[in-house]
Amino acid sequence: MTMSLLDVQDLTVAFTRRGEPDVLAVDGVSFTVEEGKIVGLVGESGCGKSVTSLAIMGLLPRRGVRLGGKALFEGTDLLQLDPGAMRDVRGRDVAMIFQDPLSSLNPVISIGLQVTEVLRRHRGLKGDAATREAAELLDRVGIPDPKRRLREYPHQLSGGMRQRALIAMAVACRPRLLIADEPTTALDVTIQAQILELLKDLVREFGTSMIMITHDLGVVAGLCDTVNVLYSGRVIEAAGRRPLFAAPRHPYTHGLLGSIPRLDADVDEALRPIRGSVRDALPWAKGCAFQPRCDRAVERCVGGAPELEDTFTGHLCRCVNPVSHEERV
Amino acid sequence: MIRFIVRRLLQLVPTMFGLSLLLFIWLHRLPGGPETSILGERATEERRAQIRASLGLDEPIWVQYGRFMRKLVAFDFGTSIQTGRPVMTEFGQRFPATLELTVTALVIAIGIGIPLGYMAARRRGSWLDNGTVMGSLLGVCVPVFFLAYVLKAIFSEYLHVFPSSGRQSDLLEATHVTGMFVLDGLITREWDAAGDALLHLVLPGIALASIPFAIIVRMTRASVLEVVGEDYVRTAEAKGLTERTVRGRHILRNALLPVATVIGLAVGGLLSGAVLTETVFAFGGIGSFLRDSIEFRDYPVLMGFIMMIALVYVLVNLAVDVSYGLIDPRVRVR
Amino acid sequence: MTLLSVQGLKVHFPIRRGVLFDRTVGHVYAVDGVDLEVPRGGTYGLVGESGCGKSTLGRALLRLSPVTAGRVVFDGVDVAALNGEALRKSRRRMQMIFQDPMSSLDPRQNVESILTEGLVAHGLGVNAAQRRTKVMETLDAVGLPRWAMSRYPHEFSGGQRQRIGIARALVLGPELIVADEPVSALDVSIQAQVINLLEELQAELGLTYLVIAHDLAVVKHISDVVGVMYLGGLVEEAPSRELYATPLHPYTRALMSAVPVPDPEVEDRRERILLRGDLPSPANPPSGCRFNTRCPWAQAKCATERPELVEVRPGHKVACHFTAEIDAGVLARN
Amino acid sequence: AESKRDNSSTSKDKTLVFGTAGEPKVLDPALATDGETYRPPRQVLETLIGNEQGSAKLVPRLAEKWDVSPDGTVWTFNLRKGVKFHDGTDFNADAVCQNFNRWFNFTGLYQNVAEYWLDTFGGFAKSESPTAPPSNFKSCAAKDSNTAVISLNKPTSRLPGAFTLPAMSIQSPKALAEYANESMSGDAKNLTYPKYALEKMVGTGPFKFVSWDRANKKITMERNDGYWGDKAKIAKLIFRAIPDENARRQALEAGEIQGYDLVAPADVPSLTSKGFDVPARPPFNILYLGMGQDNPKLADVRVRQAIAYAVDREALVKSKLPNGAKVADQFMPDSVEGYASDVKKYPHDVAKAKSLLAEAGATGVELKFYYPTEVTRPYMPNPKDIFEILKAGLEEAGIKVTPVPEKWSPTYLDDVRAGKPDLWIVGWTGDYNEGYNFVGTFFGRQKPEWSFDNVALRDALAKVDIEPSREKRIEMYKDINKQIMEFLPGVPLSSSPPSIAFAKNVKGVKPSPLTDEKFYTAEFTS
Amino acid sequence: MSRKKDRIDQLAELAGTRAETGESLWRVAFKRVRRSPTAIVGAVIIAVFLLIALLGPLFAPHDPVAQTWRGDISESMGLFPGPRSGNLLGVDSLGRDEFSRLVIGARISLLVGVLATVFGLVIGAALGIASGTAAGLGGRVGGWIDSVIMRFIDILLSVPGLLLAISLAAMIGNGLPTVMIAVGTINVPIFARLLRGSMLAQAHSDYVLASTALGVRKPRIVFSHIVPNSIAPVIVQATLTLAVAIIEAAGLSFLGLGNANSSYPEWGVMLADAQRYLSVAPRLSIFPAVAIIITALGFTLLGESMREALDPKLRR
Ligand SMILES: Nc1ncnc2c1ncn2[C@@H]1O[C@H](COP(=O)(O)OP(=O)(O)OP(=O)(O)O)[C@@H](O)[C@H]1O
Ligand SMILES: Nc1ncnc2c1ncn2[C@@H]1O[C@H](COP(=O)(O)OP(=O)(O)OP(=O)(O)O)[C@@H](O)[C@H]1O
Ligand SMILES: [Mg+2]
Ligand SMILES: [Mg+2]
Ligand code: NI
Repeated sequence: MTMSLLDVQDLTVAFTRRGEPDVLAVDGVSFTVEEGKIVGLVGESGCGKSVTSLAIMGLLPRRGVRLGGKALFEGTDLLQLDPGAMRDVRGRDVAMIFQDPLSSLNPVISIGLQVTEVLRRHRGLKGDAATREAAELLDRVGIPDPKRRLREYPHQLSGGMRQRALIAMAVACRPRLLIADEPTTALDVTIQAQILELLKDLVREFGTSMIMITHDLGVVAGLCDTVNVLYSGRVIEAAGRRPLFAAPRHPYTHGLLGSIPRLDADVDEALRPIRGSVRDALPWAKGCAFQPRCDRAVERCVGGAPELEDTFTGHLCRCVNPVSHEERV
Repeated sequence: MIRFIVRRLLQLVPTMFGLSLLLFIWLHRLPGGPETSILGERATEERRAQIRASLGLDEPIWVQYGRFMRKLVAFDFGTSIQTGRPVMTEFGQRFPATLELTVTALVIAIGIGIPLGYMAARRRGSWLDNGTVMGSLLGVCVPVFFLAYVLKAIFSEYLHVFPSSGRQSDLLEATHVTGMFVLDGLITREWDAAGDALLHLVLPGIALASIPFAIIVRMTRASVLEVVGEDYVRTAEAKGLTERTVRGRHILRNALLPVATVIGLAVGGLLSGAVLTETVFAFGGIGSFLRDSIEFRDYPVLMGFIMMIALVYVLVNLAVDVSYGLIDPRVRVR
Repeated sequence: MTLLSVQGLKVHFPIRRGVLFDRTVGHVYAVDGVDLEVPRGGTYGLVGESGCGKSTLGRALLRLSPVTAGRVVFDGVDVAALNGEALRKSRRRMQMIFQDPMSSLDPRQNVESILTEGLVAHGLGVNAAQRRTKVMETLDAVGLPRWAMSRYPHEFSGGQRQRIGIARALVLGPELIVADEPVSALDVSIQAQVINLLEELQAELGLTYLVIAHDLAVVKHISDVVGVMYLGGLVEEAPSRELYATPLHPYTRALMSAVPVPDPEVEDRRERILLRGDLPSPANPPSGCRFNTRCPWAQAKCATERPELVEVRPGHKVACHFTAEIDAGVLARN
Repeated sequence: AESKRDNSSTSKDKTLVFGTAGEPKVLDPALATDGETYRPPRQVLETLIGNEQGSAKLVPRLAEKWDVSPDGTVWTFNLRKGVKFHDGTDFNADAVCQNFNRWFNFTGLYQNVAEYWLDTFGGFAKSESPTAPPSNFKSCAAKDSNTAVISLNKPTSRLPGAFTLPAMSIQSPKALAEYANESMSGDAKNLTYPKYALEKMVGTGPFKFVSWDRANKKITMERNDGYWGDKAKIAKLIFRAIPDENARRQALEAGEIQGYDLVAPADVPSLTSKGFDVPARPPFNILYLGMGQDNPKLADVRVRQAIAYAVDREALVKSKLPNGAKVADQFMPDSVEGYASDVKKYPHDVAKAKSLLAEAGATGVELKFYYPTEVTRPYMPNPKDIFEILKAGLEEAGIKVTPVPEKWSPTYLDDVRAGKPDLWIVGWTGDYNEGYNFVGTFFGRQKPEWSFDNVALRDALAKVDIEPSREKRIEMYKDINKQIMEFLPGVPLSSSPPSIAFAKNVKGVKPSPLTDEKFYTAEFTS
Repeated sequence: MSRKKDRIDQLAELAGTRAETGESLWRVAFKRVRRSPTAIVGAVIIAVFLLIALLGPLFAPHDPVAQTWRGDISESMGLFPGPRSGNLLGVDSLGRDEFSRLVIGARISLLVGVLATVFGLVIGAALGIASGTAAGLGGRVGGWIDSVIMRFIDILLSVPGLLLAISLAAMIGNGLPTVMIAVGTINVPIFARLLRGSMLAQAHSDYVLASTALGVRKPRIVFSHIVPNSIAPVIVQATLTLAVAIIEAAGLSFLGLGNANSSYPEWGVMLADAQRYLSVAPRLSIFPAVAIIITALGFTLLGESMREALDPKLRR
């Protein structure tokens, strides 16, 4: 068996706070990322997508966080690395792009410095060489007139440009793994299309693997090789994108697909929303977290968490009463 | 940027004008006049009237104000009633002392406050954090004159390490160039004079610094806490930058922007705090002179000094804003 | 049958700058000549990129933004010309739903007070009891439990808050509702609930909607007619089914091709029209066709002449010089 | 490089730093009246007649001998020979007369600020105030180079005492001439002291003036090696102003200064116990409780007496005033010639106070009692506590007191002078040993603060003022004192000795009742 | 009551919501404040001192004004009886019981702090509201009014506070009202700016727009939406000002402008008066100083933790 690039096993993140019960933000998440593949993490706000990625990157605060499980990156457990070693890995082997391109750039430092500091840190480039390389990077991510942009500050760039600059920083060291946390959510669709296209190109060009975090099923459908659907801190369904969209098994995934207005759907087709909101969740210990909102809920949903089971080849689902193959969207 | 500065400077004109008018009316409505102080306890009413007349204080207030403004145009604040010397001379002689003291206090407050505030924020919730916050709060709560007394009792009377009053040892005949004694000592290479002046600055500096120190510590802490949670710090961490780069370039640089503003505002507090501190430490700056001037009803000095202080204060804040603009490019384009 | 008719609406925000006194040095052409008509009981959807002036247009309709030029005829009355009390009275018939359900609700008001405020302002409902009944009916209508009345906004989930916002708009019994991105701040699963609610309410109460969104799929789903906005102006307007089937304007085409569809089959097949660059600044719009800087089919003429919005098919209007050529595929992309 | 620093070991080369409560106003003592202004001239300049160190007795200074004509109008001074001013010019009768003529010929604002000249001679050559009486000064003539003759129009009780005042110090005519054509006022509506008064002080005294560092409130003087008398035992003398009382004490304890004035009474025992030398000056002052008779209740002498009986002066002296303070029973201390031991006394007696009040039908009177804040005067170390004690006594006797605290200068002084208070506390330190300097100052002319017109008292004072015979004057003062204490315009409270403190190793400064301490006798021991 | 609660729970379940009991923002903030140890320390301190201030006469063993032990005092001999039976903390320079004076003094000191703050707050808030309203809602004229007020505030702000206080005191005479007005005046510009700033921020918020869209009249919008939502930072500031006010009042007393008016005790005056006995009876300074410091600390702690609780940025 060949080793996966990243193997996340039973990742658990709990936020502890004095005088309050722990918040289990991520509750035993496992997935793997193969070399050169794009893995999607989808789910609604607060389901633990960002926390998962931050845990892998070692960016969670040290205080008040309890970590469990493993994140094996080429065999080394990133969670066990000491902070110094982790700093060497970050930005070089594993890089990350964040959601809000404006707030993710330091407003008082020029774009140039922000790009070159990575080059300097991990590739040991200095002075002119770093600047030249930075300009090339900007050019690669499609920023016109890179020389001038290097001297500019984030607020002088448009949203799309900023995200491109962030991507340039992330890919500066040709990382093995790129984690993109909702990289296009803050952008307009036309810009989103550009960015997604760029990411696809880069991944192909550099042979980088990618974890794509998003709540937009449409983005996942067009980009990812495998998709993990998260709900309340757990993976509730995982499959290759075609099987997943063709036959979602979990009622949540199913419901989600039903509630999205589709451009290609007929105007009169009504939306079938899921009841309630994400806040109405059961603690996993007491049963299926989705149970309070689930139309297919049965007795067995309450009492204990259902297991993530392989329904048929490669399609995992955590449900005692999954949607059968026939009742598809 | 230039336009911004020019604009602010132009705005200064009506503000100063308003201040002068307000001050003038206000000061001249104080009961009593300078004649009591000039003449002493035995003066007769007649002679007091003569003094008032010769000072022009018997004229209607707008006439007096007009005269004041006419001279002010030539930057002439008149002559101190107390000392009979031009107000600007008095200011020029005394301001260096206050400047020296204020700068010392600022250096103490900033030099200790910012690192401490940073460390407190980074170890939020630790004993260092709690201790720092508590300590800084305590710093604000101790009346300056009492703090001054305690400092002197410990360091001058008991330990004899720092002098308790004055600006330089009386036994020293140092050459003075700028009026800032430490600087003078350095310029003239009279190292012992500089050292001596520095020692004299320590206690008043600490006493004066207590409040800005507390403000700076708390502001730094809050600001660092805020910046640490910002996305761009996370980005910097994600880039795998060294801790030093993250701290210096990404956290402090941003966190210190609001601190700078607070420091600018604290200058006002320092200038007025100097009144008390200079009195208690017999430190010959504008503060103690101003205090005497109120007693003396030395209108020209009061007008001149307060307006100069206000000007200094406004200019310092303008400088802070400008430097803010230099550091923060977002403000630059306006 | 037309309830709302907008003619030549312009909203320009002055850019003021100056050394001492602010002068107007330019304008942000947020909305620059928009004509549209909404029939009673219909839904008009407005899409466009961020900053193209959708919200400004929506607000201008309700006179929440100043109107620079043009007419906003609501039920025969030019709202743009109203002022003072007449304007305030007219607001009862036109309401708004905001994007961010949290920030558009006063955190210190409980739901009842939020809902009665408008009633009080317009003197609707004779007494508190009547108003209360009205409020309860409205809560029922938007699917909120009655106990919500005594709660505060922060106690609700995003979807529920948006329902409160809708209830607030509904309670006055308006005829027109402008919904500015009513679902874009909501979770995917909640969006559908709110969209359905809006549709139900329309069916029940015969409301007229102007729905603003940047999500083309949402707009298309909810609207009868969709207007595509680009940099302050409409570039295409068509019944929603027709728009999807035959987008004519290059911008609309690009937009359509960019919207991801949660279906790998569709995604894999789709051909993307990628636009160059970003939306130009509305303060400095390009000459001629506003879209010419990013248009894949742009010709020399496009940079000089601004195309009119013309009806090319029944109910389908486009503002492009080369509609026919592009549609026929004779014009090559550059 | 090193700056010059005094680290010599012998007293002769050492610098003495003395902490004062304030800075002088000017350097020319003729233009001021206050003690802080006089302190430096007392070291640098000299008067014709001096005070014996440590007392108010007149002794020869620049004049070896002086005579007055029997009618008291011609004063002849035999001047000391071989005296030189600090600028090297000779001191002689010409110099004396040039000084007197300068004062006599003051014009403009000088006429207003030359207080002591006015007080002594009543006017100038050309008085600019239309209401001013003609000057009593007639002329000064140099009979020969060592004999100066000053003639008056009529005798005055102020002389010869006034000749000891620093205001009448003889300064170098050469130095004065350098600045001769300067007027007092710089430009219109700006009071500008003449440059001379701001930067020069050239006399004959044991110290030479070196500099006045205003920014640091420091006056530096150095030994005059050409002094005619005993040369100073220290090389340099510095007066440094430290306004805060505690700061002065702390500076002394920290060793930064070697002495300071206006020691708080409470600090005396602790300083003494730490080995500091804290001598008290012989009391030469009076603190009194003033009573404004424009309040009809206070116009009744029985009410005034009741107040005198009500206040507990013994307690005041015992608990608040320094060692050596005495309860005052008349308006001059017992060391002044003319003090009468048999005046009417008003011991603390609440019952008597109450009955007097009842008799006068003044039960439940309410009086506005003004007192100054933030000030320490030699005769009044802690006005607020003094007020509290007086108030307690008055309230005990059933008099209601409305306290009105005011800043000493200018509000308190102005209000007292304007006659606003019913009761107030203020005092006087004598300028020289002459009864008129006390009682004459208080009651010699009608004042709004007292607002009474006691013709008999006024006449008696006018008479004693022009009586040339000292013996006769003394008897007259005794009568006047008795008269005053019967009339009881106010209640004399105390005479107290203000203290002055010195470091352990400083000796030789004799505390003077007139605060006329000379520092040339100061020396460092070991 | 309980029936209603039951129904709420039922409905909540129906609607798929967990029932949360109604909580206003203030309550949430209060809860957060309650969890912070500094806030508790602060609140306890304030409570204790408030209690002392209110019930002072019950605690005080002696008349704070009576110079009962004056005979025991002699400055010239350094006699200042310290703690002894009957006088827990000794007697002051006039033979009055120090403990009783401290206890009774709490009353005036707190009153000075509170009234000074209220004075500053009222005037500052009035200016701030006027200016904020003018800037936020009024057109050209509004902008003009706003500028005028802000220039005035600038002027006030540029004059050193203590000088302002000293000259104010010189104008209206010594006494408690002076101290309160002076200290209050120093704080006027702070309150005004703070309120104006947060009002401007609120004026552009969506819910104000929403109210306008509802046809609510402008004055009502200002007073029932903008002002209440802007007031939180001002209240926090007021708590902090209370601490500063007590200290500033003490500073003024030190300069001789305080409540010299009466023998009635006030900490600032007690501290100032005791300065002259620092070398002989330091306790006379230390007791009031400590009282001032602790009280000020109490307010500061509470204010700071309130600020943290209400500051959305620091919430985590
Ligand atoms: N520092 C923290 N302390 C406590 N709880 C936290 C913290 N960070 C995140 N959480 C909680 O962890 C859960 C998961 O958060 P996470 O940010 O991973 O969600 P997400 O899926 O990324 O959502 P979104 O789509 O909004 O970004 C949430 O319930 C959140 O409240
Ligand atoms: N009050 C204002 N003053 C000046 N410019 C404004 C103002 N309001 C909006 N604008 C500008 O007008 C343009 C259009 O803004 P608008 O908010 O209408 O865009 P939008 O289409 O709603 O964008 P979004 O999708 O981001 O909400 C923007 O460039 C914006 O900066
Ligand atoms: Mg996230
Ligand atoms: Mg918008
Ligand atoms: Ni529909």
